[in-house]
Amino acid sequence: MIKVLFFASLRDAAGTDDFTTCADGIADVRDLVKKMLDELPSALGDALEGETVMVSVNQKYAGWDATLNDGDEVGLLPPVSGG
Amino acid sequence: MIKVLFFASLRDAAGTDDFTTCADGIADVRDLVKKMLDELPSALGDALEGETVMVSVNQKYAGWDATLNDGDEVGLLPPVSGG
Amino acid sequence: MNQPYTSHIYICESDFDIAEQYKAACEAAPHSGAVVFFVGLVRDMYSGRDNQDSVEYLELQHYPVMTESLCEEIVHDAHQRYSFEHVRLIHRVGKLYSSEQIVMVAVASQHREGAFLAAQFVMDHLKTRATFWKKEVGTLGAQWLGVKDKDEIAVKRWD
Amino acid sequence: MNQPYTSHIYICESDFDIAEQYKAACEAAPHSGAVVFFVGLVRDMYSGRDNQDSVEYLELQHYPVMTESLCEEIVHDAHQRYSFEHVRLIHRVGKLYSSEQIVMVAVASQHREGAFLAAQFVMDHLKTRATFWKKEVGTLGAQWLGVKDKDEIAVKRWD
Repeated sequence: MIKVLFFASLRDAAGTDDFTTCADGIADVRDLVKKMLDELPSALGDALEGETVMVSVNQKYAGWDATLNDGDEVGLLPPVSGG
Repeated sequence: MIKVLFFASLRDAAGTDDFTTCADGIADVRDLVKKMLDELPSALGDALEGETVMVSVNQKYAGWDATLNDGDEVGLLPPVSGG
Repeated sequence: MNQPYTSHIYICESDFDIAEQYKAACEAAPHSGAVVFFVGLVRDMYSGRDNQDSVEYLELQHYPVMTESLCEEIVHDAHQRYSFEHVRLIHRVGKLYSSEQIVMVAVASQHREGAFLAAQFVMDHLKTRATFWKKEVGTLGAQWLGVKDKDEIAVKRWD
Repeated sequence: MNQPYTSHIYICESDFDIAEQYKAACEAAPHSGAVVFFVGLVRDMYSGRDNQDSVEYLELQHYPVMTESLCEEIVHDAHQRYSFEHVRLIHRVGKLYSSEQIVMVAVASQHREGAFLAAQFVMDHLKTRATFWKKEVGTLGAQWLGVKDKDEIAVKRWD
């Protein structure tokens, strides 16, 4: 299984904190997002188009083409605004 | 009268906090210091030679050639080291 | 080679006490002659606006584990450049009302230059790299903030 | 044109309390989103030496009236360059033992950049312009300090 976590505006758009899917047929983050968007509200797809979303794999910044393995945790991260 | 205040190493060398003298015949700070050194320990003269001493007149930084008037307060200020 | 340092990094909903944090910083850095503190507070104005609209509260979210590890990394990077004995970094999350404390960075160092620079380095990188998100809620409604342009510019000076 | 500011400048023998000072700074600057504190402490080492010799205490002297007026001037100069709402500057004089607090500068500002820069500006100028003198007393005997070369260099960056 691969788990996706949503934050901030993406969490609002997804209407959920996270999404879990079977790792079969998922090679990288793009595959994962494609599969995820089939199952989640279209507002999430719009939100992903709308801003520069960063990606993390297992709590480390990664690229959209990062390869994924069963058990990975992926974060979809809108521009940060702490401090 | 003109009052001179000593600080830090100059106070130690003068052996006193201050020195007061009549303003007669004193045109500028150099005149004042010359007159003062006749009356105070020679250690003070050595100390004045030894470092870059700054001067204040009436609590404002001034030059060694600043003109003096009766009632002025002159500070002899070794390099500062606060903070 | 810089002296070793210790750090205390903490992300929490609860408020922090400056007097306690200052005492802890001094105790953790007995040879330091300089302590620099930065505290960020919730402003009552919307970000980038200077008008009558007012923010009632912020909603702060973060990515647990990842945020802590990024903060450790930022402090470590600061220490590659500046000498200090101890750093404390506390960042609150959850609902924070106008004038509440959001974030604190304290750096204790032998000399003031290192303490000032390390505190600024940590804040600039925290703003642009650490996984926190802030939503302003007030008279204009609710909006998530992104990285500010000026923070993007500020962080570039360390490149 | 920068917003007006208020300041609290105080030179005294007695110690100051960081929690009280922080509270006073926040109250004096209700619109500020950033507070930067600098605290300078008595180190147990002689200035410019990194060895076993230890300082027992400092003797701090100043020129009353002139010092206060120079501190006002420094804060005013800082405000010509950086925007802030409030500054607090406290400097102790008299006999100060190892690890005691010597000086505190607190700046409250809308944004962090101004607060950090103003605090650094004030400290750099205080070190090189304000009429304070420090004598170190310890295992090496007693010696008055002068301006440090590195402070002379530090203050030049504001020219």
